[in-house]
Amino acid sequence: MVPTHYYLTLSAILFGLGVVAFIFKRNIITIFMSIELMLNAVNLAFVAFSRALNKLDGQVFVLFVIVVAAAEAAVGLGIIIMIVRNRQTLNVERVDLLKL
Amino acid sequence: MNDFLAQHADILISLVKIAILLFVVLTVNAYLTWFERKVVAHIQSRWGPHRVGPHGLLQPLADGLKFLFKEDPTPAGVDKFVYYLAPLLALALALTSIAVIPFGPDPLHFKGHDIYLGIVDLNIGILALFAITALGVYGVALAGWASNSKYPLLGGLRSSAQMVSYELALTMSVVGVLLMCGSFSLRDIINTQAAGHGLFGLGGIFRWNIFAGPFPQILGFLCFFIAAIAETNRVPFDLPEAESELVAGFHTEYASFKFAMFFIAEYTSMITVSSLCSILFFGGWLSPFPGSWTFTHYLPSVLLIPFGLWVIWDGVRYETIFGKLILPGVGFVIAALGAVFVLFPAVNEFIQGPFWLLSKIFIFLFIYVWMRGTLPRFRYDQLMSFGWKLLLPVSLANVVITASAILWSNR
Amino acid sequence: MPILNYLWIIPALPLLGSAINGLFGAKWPNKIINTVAVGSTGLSFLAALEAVREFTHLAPENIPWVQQYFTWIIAGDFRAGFDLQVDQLTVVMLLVVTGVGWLIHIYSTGYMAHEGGYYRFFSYLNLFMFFMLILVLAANYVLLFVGWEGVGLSSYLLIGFYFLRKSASDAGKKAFIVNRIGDFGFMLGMFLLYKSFGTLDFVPLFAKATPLPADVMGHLGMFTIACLLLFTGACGKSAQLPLYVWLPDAMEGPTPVSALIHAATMVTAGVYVVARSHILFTHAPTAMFVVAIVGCATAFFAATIGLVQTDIKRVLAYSTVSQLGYMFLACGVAAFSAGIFHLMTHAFFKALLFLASGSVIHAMGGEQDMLKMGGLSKKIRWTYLTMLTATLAIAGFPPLAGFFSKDSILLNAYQSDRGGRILYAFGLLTALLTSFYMFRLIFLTFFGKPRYDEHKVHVHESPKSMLVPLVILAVLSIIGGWIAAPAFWGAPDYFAKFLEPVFAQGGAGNAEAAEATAHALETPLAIVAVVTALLGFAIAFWLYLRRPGKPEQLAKSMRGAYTLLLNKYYVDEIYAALIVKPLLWLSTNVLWQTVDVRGIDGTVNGIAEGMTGVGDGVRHTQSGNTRSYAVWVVIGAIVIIAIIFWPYMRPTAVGVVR
Amino acid sequence: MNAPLVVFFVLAAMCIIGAISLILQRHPIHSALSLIVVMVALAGLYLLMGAEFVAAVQIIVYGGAIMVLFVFVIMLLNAGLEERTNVSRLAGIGGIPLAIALTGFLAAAVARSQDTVQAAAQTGAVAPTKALSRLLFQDFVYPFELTSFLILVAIMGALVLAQRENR
Repeated sequence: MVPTHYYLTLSAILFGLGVVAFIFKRNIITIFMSIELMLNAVNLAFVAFSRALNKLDGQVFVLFVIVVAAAEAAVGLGIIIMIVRNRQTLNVERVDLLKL
Repeated sequence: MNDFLAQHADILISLVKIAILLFVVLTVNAYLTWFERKVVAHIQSRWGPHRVGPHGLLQPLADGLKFLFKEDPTPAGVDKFVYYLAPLLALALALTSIAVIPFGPDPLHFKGHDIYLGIVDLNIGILALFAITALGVYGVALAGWASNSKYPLLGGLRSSAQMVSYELALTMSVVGVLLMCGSFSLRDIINTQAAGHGLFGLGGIFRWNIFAGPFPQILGFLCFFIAAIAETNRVPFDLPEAESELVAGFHTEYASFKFAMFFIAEYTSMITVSSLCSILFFGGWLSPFPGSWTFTHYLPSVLLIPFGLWVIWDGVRYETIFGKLILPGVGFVIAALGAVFVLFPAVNEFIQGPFWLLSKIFIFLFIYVWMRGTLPRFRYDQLMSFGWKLLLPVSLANVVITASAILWSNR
Repeated sequence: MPILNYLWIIPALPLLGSAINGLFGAKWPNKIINTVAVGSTGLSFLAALEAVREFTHLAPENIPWVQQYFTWIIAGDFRAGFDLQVDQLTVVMLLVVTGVGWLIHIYSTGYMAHEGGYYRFFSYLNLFMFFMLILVLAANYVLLFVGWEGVGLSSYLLIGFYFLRKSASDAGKKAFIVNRIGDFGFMLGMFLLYKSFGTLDFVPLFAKATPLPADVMGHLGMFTIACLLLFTGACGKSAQLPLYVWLPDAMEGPTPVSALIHAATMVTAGVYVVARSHILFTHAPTAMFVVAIVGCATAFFAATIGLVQTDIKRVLAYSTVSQLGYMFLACGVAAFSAGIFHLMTHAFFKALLFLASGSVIHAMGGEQDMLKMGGLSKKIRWTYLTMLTATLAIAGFPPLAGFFSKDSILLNAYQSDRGGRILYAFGLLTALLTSFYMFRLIFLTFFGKPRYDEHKVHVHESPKSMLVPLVILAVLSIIGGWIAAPAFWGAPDYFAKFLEPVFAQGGAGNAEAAEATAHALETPLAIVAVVTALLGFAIAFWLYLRRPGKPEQLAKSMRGAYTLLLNKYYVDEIYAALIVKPLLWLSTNVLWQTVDVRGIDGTVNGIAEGMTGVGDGVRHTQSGNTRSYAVWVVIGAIVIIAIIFWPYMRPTAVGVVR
Repeated sequence: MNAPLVVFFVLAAMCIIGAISLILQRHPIHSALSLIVVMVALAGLYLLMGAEFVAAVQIIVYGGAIMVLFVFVIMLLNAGLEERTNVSRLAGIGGIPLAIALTGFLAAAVARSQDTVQAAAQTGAVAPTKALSRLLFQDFVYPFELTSFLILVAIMGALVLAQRENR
């Protein structure tokens, strides 16, 4: 049996790495991925708790999170496509104007 | 040594099972290519492979050798890692998906171990299968992207879009079956089909999900089969590798063994899909006849012995010496198998399940080949609109109807 | 008793008519609008008649008859309900309002036939009827105040009916604003009453008030203050000094409006309120005295102004003010029934006068200046006769209505123990003036040779719809007073008898006291009054028919007085100088320039500028660089987590972390 | 060192390595692949915790749909290597310490919370999919329907965003 706080620590570490990626990547798509990474870390925590407390609500929440992530990916990637169409770049540091 | 074996017997057994399954699957793949070429040839009124070995039976070996020893160029400017990863991914996933399929009902008893046919029996088998299929996209997509060439890229784009959109229909069309069987485990699904209440209260074939009440899954089956064909990039959905448009699609830049991997992956997934079809909708290893008709248990031998005799006769009057030597032997083996089944009832009982399952799989494979030989290819927009506007709604409707039918039946 | 249980029908009918006309009337032909307006008021008149019939059959213990329909306001222990009440006083008012109102509606259909906004006019008129009926039927001060404000509103709307004419809209505003002053006092009065009695419903309030000791003369007790405040409101509504200034200007409205609102009904609301709360007044002799003084003063004052006015309607307006003064004089000397009596008769003949003058104006094609009239008696005979009747009535010639009412007022004034003689003297003087300027009006309008261009103006008699009400009112103003006539030959005065249950409960002892000396004084005083009236007639006759040039000479000879009167004692100018100008200055220089511009705007702008400054500083954090934003997000997350896990982060807890 | 623990550490190592390589890789595709590794490993962890359904959904939706979408977009936009610009000084200076601080906070919180959570941890049971679905469709049915609306809106938004305005 793996103690719960192992999972929690792992999820904390993953989250931290996600934050690092979130800050240090310049490519919009990658930044988006790092957000997904953070979401996954949170999911891990959810599942760990649901196992620890022996209640399924955590897993239900994971499902919701996944759904939201899917929706977010659809819209976000649409936005990214628009950005690239208008700015011809994926580098967030080059996309710092409100309008062209 | 022995005690180690004793301790980790289950691990050992599964290893052995894996090895055997691998061998069988690969061989079947090889001969599937031969079979396909033959059938398509006869559809197009040709002879097909006829030179290498009698009836070209050794053609697959020749192809295999060619794949192995052919030069393997790596195009310039490809992303090496991904370029090598893609075919491995494809093949690995395809082979993994076979692992969850159970091939027979009752286990072999060997030194006090029950050895089931089939490597693992997950209680989320079908979900696992879908998970693996879902990942299957990457093989194609990455291959297309990594080749750093335009036709593969187009092929990769097309395939990723196509697979993602048909995966929905695939999953949805199965939900009906899951509702009726109430389990993710393939074994349970088959068993419920044995027990379920059949159409017109009849037994046997009428208890299979395709016919069984409360709502026959014919719609579900059609959606599933079409979507599955699309998933496996077969005609008429083979746009990722459309020769006439994209040279060879995503594997244009692949040669020799890496190409072979894609090839094997494709045929393996064909087998997987066929077995899924037969398990989900056609009662897996169940016999189409009512259990009371025990005489049908002799059907395998009744089929095998005449076939073997025919092969012998055919070999005897075959023109090449080689053929005269080989074919009678093969025929004898087949006939002997039939004889064994007749003589040993235990063996006969044991092989009933596998026999039916394999024959169903064989029929579906034949349908695959048949379609390949006859149907034209979709246009890309047609493909998309078909998938989204027809297949998905129909399978959703199927889910709704099935659910309400079940509710209505056990109210 | 059906209608008494459904009293609300009486006001509801005009409201319905008003709503229908106001909402849908715009496209309709005049006929339909007439039907709706006149029909609704007529029906409510019939309903009122029926109500009175049933009222007469009521057992005395059921009077006053109060109906509670629904609770309108309820706050703490304060309840103001939509309660209607009927007693003798209400009956009189009800009949006057609905009856005269109905006649005037009929008259208006003829008078307004060629005006624009026909439906609008009748919608307003019906609305006025509704509010007036609420006012007279109300069973508590709050609902009464609703009607009070409502009639103010409708009068505002109707004065400004020709709102394209600036003078009209100004007059409307003036009326409204001046009334606000009075209403303010009225509200304060209500608050004080509620504070001291805990209710504003008439019946319990008066019941509580009756046993209390009255304030002593010249001492400001609660009663006195409350009554004075209420009286302020009455002054506003009933155009008494010093708040009368709006009424003359109100003549900008159509003549039927002047007749209905500014002569017959609304302006008498003040008198009604004073009479209604007579119990309070009888407990406040000081207030009573004030009322008497103000009434008397107003009567005389307005009459003097009326002497020299040349605009026919203005003459009538000032006459109205002075007659209202009479009524207050009556109330002031505790002769409430006399006041109400005069209210009724005045409603008849003053409405008649206005309507007749309206008919004259109609005939003259909109001309209102008497100096441009003359010799109309032949051309418009009916108008002439009716108007003559009204004049005789108001001048106090027996046996017309005005004679009896005015006579009883003077009698009561004479009898009153505080300065009675002086009040009487002024009353008599006013009577003289009244008869003078009324006959002056008649002579200028109907006699002498025409002073207008015969070719331009072709004089014509008014249509039936206008004449019929005139005739009816004429008849009323002849016989209207006879119900009080028997007082002369000692028989009881029916009107006073009828109202007695209302006013007796105040324990107004002087009513009985009067009885004794009444008969002794009755005849001589009456004779004096008649003589006065005749005198006024004679002067007018002499000045305006015998010696037509004389008035100018007079005016020249005493120019100062003449111009003073002609400019109405410069009251408007004085008000402008004393009140309006300072107010304007205050609001312009202090409130606007200092408080608003410097203070409020300054604060707002200052804040805005401060924000701008802050923004300039903080702006640089918004570099538009997403990565920096990411860092900010992270910082925020850290802060939040730090807050949440603070208990865990305490050094004591650190030891446990392994 | 029992078998689940071994599996856990293997999978955890996969996760962390994948995440790190997500950061280090310069090409979006490689980052995507690393992320896929992380997700698959997470699915393994879910299986280890007995959340089979969640594991399957994790792979099907995340691995099979969302990440495919990412890869698809990367291929569509033909994204090249990432250019390491350094416009944001704030990120350059504050990035690492902040991230470490955040992780530290979280880890500390977890460590403190362990003994409380630990108590219940032993009774960690396998989640039967039936129970899960019952929960999902009975207790959480309204949120569930809301998510369907969310999806609908997201689809429309994606369409509006991605379609070329044909002028």
